[in-house]
Amino acid sequence: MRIRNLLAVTMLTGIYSLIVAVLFVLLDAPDVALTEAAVGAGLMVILMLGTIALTTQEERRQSMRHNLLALVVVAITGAALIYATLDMPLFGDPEAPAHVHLSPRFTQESPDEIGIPNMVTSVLASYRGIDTLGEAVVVFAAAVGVLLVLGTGAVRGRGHGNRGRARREDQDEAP
Amino acid sequence: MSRYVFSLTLLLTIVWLLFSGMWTYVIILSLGAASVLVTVWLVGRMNLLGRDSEAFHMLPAALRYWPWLMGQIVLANLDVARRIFRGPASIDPRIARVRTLQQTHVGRTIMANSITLTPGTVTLKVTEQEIEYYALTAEAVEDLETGEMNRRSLRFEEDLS
Amino acid sequence: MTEHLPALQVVIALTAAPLVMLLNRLPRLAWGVTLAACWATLAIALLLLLQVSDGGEIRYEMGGWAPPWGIEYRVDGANAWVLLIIGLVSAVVMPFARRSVEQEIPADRLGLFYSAFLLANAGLLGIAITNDAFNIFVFFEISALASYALIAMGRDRRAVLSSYQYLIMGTIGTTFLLIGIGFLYIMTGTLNLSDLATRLEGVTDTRTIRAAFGFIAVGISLKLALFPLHLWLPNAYSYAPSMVTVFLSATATKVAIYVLLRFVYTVFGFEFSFVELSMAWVLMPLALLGIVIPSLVAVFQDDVKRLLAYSSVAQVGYMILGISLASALGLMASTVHLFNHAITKAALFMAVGCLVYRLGGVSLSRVAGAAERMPWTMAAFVVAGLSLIGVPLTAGFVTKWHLLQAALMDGFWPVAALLLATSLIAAIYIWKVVEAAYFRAPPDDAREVREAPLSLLVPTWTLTAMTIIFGVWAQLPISAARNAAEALLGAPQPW
Amino acid sequence: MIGVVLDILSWSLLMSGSALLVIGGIGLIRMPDFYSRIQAAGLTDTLCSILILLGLTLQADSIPLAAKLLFTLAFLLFTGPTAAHALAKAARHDGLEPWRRAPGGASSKR
Amino acid sequence: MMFFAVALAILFTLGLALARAFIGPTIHDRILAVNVVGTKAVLMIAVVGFIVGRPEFIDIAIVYALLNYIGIIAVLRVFESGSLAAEPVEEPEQARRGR
Amino acid sequence: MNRYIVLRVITSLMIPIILIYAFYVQFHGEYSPGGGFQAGIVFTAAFVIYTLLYGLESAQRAIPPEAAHALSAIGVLLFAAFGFASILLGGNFLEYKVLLPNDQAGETFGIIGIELGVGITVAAVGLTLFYSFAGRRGGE
Amino acid sequence: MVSDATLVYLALAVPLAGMFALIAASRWPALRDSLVVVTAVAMFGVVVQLLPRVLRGERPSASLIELFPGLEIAFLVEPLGMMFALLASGLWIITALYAIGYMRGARELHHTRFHVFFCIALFSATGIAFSSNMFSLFVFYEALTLSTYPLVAHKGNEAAKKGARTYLGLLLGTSVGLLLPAVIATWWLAGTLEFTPGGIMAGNVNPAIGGLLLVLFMYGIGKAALMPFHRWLPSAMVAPTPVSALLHAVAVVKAGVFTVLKVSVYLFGLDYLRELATTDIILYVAVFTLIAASLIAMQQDNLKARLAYSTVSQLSYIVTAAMLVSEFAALGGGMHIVMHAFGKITLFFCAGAIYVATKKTEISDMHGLGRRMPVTFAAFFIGALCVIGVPPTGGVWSKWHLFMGAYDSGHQLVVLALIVSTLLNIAYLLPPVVNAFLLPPKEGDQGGGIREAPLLCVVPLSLTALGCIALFVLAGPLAGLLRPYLAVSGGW
Amino acid sequence: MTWLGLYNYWIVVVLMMAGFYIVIAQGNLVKKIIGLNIFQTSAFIFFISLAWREDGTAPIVLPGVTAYANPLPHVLILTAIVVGVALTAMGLALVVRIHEAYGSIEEDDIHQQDEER
Ligand code: NA
Ligand code: NA
Repeated sequence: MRIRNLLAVTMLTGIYSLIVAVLFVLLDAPDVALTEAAVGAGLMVILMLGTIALTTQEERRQSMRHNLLALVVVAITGAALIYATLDMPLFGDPEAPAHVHLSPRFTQESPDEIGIPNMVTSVLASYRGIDTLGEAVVVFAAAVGVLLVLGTGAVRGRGHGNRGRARREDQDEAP
Repeated sequence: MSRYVFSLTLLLTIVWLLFSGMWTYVIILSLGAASVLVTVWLVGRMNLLGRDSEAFHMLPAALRYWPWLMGQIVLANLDVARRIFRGPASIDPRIARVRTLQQTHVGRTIMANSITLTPGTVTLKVTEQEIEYYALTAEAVEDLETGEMNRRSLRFEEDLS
Repeated sequence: MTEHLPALQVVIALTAAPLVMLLNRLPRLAWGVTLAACWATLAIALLLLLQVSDGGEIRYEMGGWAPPWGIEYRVDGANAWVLLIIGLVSAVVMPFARRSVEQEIPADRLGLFYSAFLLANAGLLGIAITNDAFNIFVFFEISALASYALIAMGRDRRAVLSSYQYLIMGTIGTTFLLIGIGFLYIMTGTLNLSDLATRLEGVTDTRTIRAAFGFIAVGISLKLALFPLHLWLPNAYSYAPSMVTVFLSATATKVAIYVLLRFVYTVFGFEFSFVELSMAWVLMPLALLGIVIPSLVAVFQDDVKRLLAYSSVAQVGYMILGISLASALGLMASTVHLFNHAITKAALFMAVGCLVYRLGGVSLSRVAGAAERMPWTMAAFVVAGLSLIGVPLTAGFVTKWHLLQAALMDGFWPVAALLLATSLIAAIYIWKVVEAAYFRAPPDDAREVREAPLSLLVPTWTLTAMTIIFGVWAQLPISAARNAAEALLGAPQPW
Repeated sequence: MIGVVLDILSWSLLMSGSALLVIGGIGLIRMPDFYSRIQAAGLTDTLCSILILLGLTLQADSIPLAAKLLFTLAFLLFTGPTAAHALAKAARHDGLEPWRRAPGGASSKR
Repeated sequence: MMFFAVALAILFTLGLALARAFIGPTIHDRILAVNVVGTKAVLMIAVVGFIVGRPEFIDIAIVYALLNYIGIIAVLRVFESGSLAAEPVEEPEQARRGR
Repeated sequence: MNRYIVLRVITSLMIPIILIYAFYVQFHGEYSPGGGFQAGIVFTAAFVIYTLLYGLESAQRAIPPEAAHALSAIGVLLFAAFGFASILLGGNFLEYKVLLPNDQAGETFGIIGIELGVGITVAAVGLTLFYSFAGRRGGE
Repeated sequence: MVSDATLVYLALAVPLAGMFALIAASRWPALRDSLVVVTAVAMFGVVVQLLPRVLRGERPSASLIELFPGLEIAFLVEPLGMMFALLASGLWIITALYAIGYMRGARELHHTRFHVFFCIALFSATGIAFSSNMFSLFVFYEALTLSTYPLVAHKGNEAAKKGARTYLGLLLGTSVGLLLPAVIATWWLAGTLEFTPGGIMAGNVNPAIGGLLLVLFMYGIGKAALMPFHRWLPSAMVAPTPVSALLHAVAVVKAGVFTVLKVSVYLFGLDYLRELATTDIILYVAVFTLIAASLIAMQQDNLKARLAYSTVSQLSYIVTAAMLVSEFAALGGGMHIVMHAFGKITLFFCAGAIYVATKKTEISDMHGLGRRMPVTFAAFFIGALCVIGVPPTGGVWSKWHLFMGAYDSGHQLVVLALIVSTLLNIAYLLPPVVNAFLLPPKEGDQGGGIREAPLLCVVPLSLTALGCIALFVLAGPLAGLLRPYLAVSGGW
Repeated sequence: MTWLGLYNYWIVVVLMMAGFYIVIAQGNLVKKIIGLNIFQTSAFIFFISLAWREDGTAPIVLPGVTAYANPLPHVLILTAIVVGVALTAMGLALVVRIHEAYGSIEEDDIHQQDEER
């Protein structure tokens, strides 16, 4: 089934994010869920809408090119992923290396070492503070990049807003 | 203006305290105070202070209006649920208009939202004089034309001023 | 204060970026701050290299948290070498940038541009210095994001398109890397590279770790433009602003190669990578194809920038070839080529930048006859070109010498022959440009062209001179490269 | 004692909310056109949300939690109809006509 | 246990709404379905919070409710006028006249 | 009279609540899910909906693009400042425990500080991105 | 007393200094041209200073730079190199005078560029002559290739660019593709690249690999123009005549055979060479080249092309000399470098003079020119005799040694080939002179106004022609200079 | 929930590959980015799954509880999500500019235009 209107696609993407966010709550990752909801259903949707507003809503017919090469690449990658899972610890296993190596310090000692109950915040901001500085810089880099590419979008000093773009602007008031 | 600033500050403080629940942490409380002030300042910059509505002092009027609306909502819900079971044969959709008695944006908004909130009808367009709405059944149109909702929301509006 | 050098190495550029962005209204000042940050970076890189030149290493605990719980920065012979390359190129490219960038970038975005440059720079530095697998990913994305923006600032509309393509390919690459890191984490519970190396020992026979190796190798290969995953590179380098091409061509793929080396040698270990997984037998054919095909493609390019871009893909092939020889000498040849190619290609692209500055474009027909009006620029191009070909007494020769020796030592005669053949192809494409510039009449509509300004020529010739200096006094890069190879192999070598 | 009463109350609120929810979902599929489906959706947006969130509030063990649950409810009640109205308005604006019963059918009742 | 029942009911409705989102047929149907999915997800997150024993995570539901609303309005805005920003607002005095 | 009566009334009621909620998420990240990043997005969301209903010009009057740009840089600098302060006070980069006499208090203080930096950056960048997209007119 | 190292460096520095002086003086043609001559004279002066020391048995040496341990740019002046350096720098003086005259007379452009690269070429040739190890030699060898490219492409028209491309392609191709791997393999196998009396291979490299290396070396030294890699030499004839004269009769081609001799004697060692299976193969390739090139030369109507193929043929004499693995032949090969140089440069000078005076390039157009340009054609005659090996020119001595060497080592077939080739030499070199003096001018060719070329052209060619004759007498001292090189190489 | 064994990972793989296929095979530049998002988001699920433990709860201190989900992958994915949205913003900005330059956001159209030049 093909959905050709990009608006619809955007919204479905938002839904995907949302479902993933619910999944994250189920997997005991509330911070990630909150972020995924905020990003996937919020910022991402807004940005896509902004793009669609500036480009086009309709996708051309058959822009999906079913090519064999893509299929092969995807199949190989998928097979490699499945292959990788075969020797993994079972889902939820408390004895998995991920739960016995670094995790105990974060979950048992960080509340005393840092003094705050949210371990995710402790790890994020303190143990791995430089990662988070990097994260802030990535965000900042996005601003720099978009400003370079698209400009500031300042409307002051260039007349009135987006009147020129709006369609059927005034019909609404007609009886 | 200061009336709006005051009621907004109060509202925000209450919301903060309810959400936070950390009423003994000085740092959090002071951060909260700062947050409230910054929010009020921003709302001011956005020109929203006392613009179309003011949440806090709507409360008494809302408390009077809501129980009735709740009743309507329950009735409407049951009606629509029944019709869903019976299938499309049980509905007879139409678009209708009702004259509005309200004088303000807020009043008309309450009327419009009340129409929408009760399943079976949905507001399509709001103008100074009337509200155009879609109704699932003829009965729904009749209900609205009795003017009960119109009167009650007008009352709400009068309570506000 | 010297104990904080590892942190400052990255953080100076990282914090200069927002500072410079604030100075968007004062482009000259923004440039000055950027320049200062780059020079400080170079100074720190030099100090670090000196400190580890005896084969030692420096460890720095970010946030005061001991590894593997916290993120650790670790400097040894290998990454000090890479840090120096980045520091050097950025320090030389900034003086070059002022005139070149002012001509190519709108005046109201100069501060933003320099800010993005610093971010790209800081990202690369961070990748090189950190000892944490996930931190590598973060810095990869910082540099990538900034690079996309920088490339998109090219004047041709294809710049934006190639930036987009780079973004898609690059993001696939980093996502693969992330997946691989995830596999490593699930099997070991750690992210610190040294800790990973230790904890992997018990689990290398699992399918998960093998797959992790594959995903990491493929992901990084996308970033380093290993044939046939190089498709993004020629466009990106061709249409980016001159200064960006200079910087990225000299540093970005080098850092990616360093990461590959780090994973292959330090994390997975020589035994696992080369003996158990026979990595060499995958890498060598790709390296050879990656040398030959792009070299041939380069011969048929009409645009000098694009020609050099394809040459870059081929040069990546040389570096990978050295790795695929699976010997200390081969590894050393690769690490010395990281440096030699960086200065050579940067010098070449700077010369091209000079041409672009005066001629507006660098198609062969536009470059025709340029040598007479721009003798110094073209002379730099010729000298650096000779280094690219691998003529003796240039930096390029030092690489070829060791690479050939490594190939012969393992009895790869055909490989040696192919290497030489591709040097000749390099001679052909460089000579195409030389011939056009020296022996063709300028186009009829040629504007009155003068030699490039000193502010462009001096940096160009600084690097050009380096290709000679480090081709003649080769002990310096060679001992540093040996040090790097020993750091990666984890043991002193009988050179 | 109070706990048991609250539990039973909350139980019934949650169950009736769930029932409404399912009916609304079915309506979303079964109703013939966009406007009528809005009504089905409204079912799930209003009373159903009220029932479920009130039911949950009765299970809350702290004031902030109860406050947040009620806030969520208020928020849904504010925004739900607003969004529905905006949707319907846009559809109308776009020229979408409501589904009509075949002439001579039940509509002749009026 | 009862939370599971509620969650199942929500899941069921989510599925139906998702189906509607895919079927369409009009863009309005899809937006409506998305809105339903959004609001039901809010309930879902609230209920899941009780299921996993950490009901205080209702914060996530609130953020989601908020963003869902904004998303719907934004989609409608773009669909209607092809632009994210509204036309410039009238003078504040005019706005206040209604009061 | 305008075409968004209902939306504007409801939304203008909500905006202050959204904003205070953003601050709540910002400052309770240590105790519950949330933190600077999520708060920043919620903050941006408030302005997005404001723009949707009142126009870009109004939004840019409330928070000018230049201010957003500057704040996005300032947030990062604030974050980094905590790192440099740690160095100056004798610790490693971002070693917050040296910031206050008590280790635990220092850590908490540092975390609140850098989360604020993240929050400022994310909110400002969110606004910047939104302004850039919403205010873009073809082929500048 | 100037130290050895200083003299060696000075010999290399003078042409470079001259180059910078030229660039500085490029705006004043008269000054620039005199600087060219001054540089050439100064360089010759420096090189001559080294001669007595070499004759005394000293080996002036200098180590410039060490790239990395074991790989260095270093110099050591031994007899063969001394001879090559003297030859190149000495003939440069004459060529410089000639070039100034030619460039002006033929109205060529870009004089400064021309002289600059000439300086670099001479610098490189000197470097080759003095290199104390194969790596240094290789470096200067490549430098020579690169610096002569602009000279070959000098005219800048399509033909020149095409010729230059072939030139560069073949020389760079063979040196990078074959010589470099041979060098690296030698370094890796023998552990050194030092030119050592008696060679470095014996005991380090097994003869099977050694045989392969020999092939790589001999074909890698493309400048020796062994078939089928000879095409660059005729291609290079698009260059202005002074270039053909000095570079493609003396410096470049002699650098090639010089390298062949150095490699044979100092890397392989004659004794080791005898053990190799491929030595004879190369010998017969050289012999084949020698005959085939002569045959091709006969069919060329373009005078410079004919001379070029003649050069291909004559170079093979020297390669043959090396592959005969006979001390006598090797001495002959060394001497032939000088003899052929004088003979061939005279012939090229004459060809240039004819072109400057008449714009004629084809032999068939030159009928009857002898009477109008008697000096030129007389010199041509002497040069031809020297190349053929007829008394009273020096050429006879080198040929004599070659014959003897071939006879000594029992290669009767080679003796026969040398005789045939000499006859062919006569057949392609003498007709132009004979026709010029004896045949009437072609119809429609009034020849009006044709006179001898400018003095700056005529004087040099006369000087080199005299040199050819003088060498008949000076062959003794020359052999004396060269003998130590053989003494150490052959062991007798 | 160890009874789930590895199946849940396989579902994640399928999702990832769906996204990956869209990235490679889609000709629409916006959809490509959407594909990239799905690809990345699915990878995130994988990380969060490996952080989960059946006897644990969310990593925010709960009195009396000692077993918590591993907070480290949560932190990594928080960062990765942020990185993802930054990349998306950049990618979309580029799409806008491509549309302005080429009048299309379909890969085929765009390449065709560049070839024609
Ligand atoms: Na209703
Ligand atoms: Na309704």
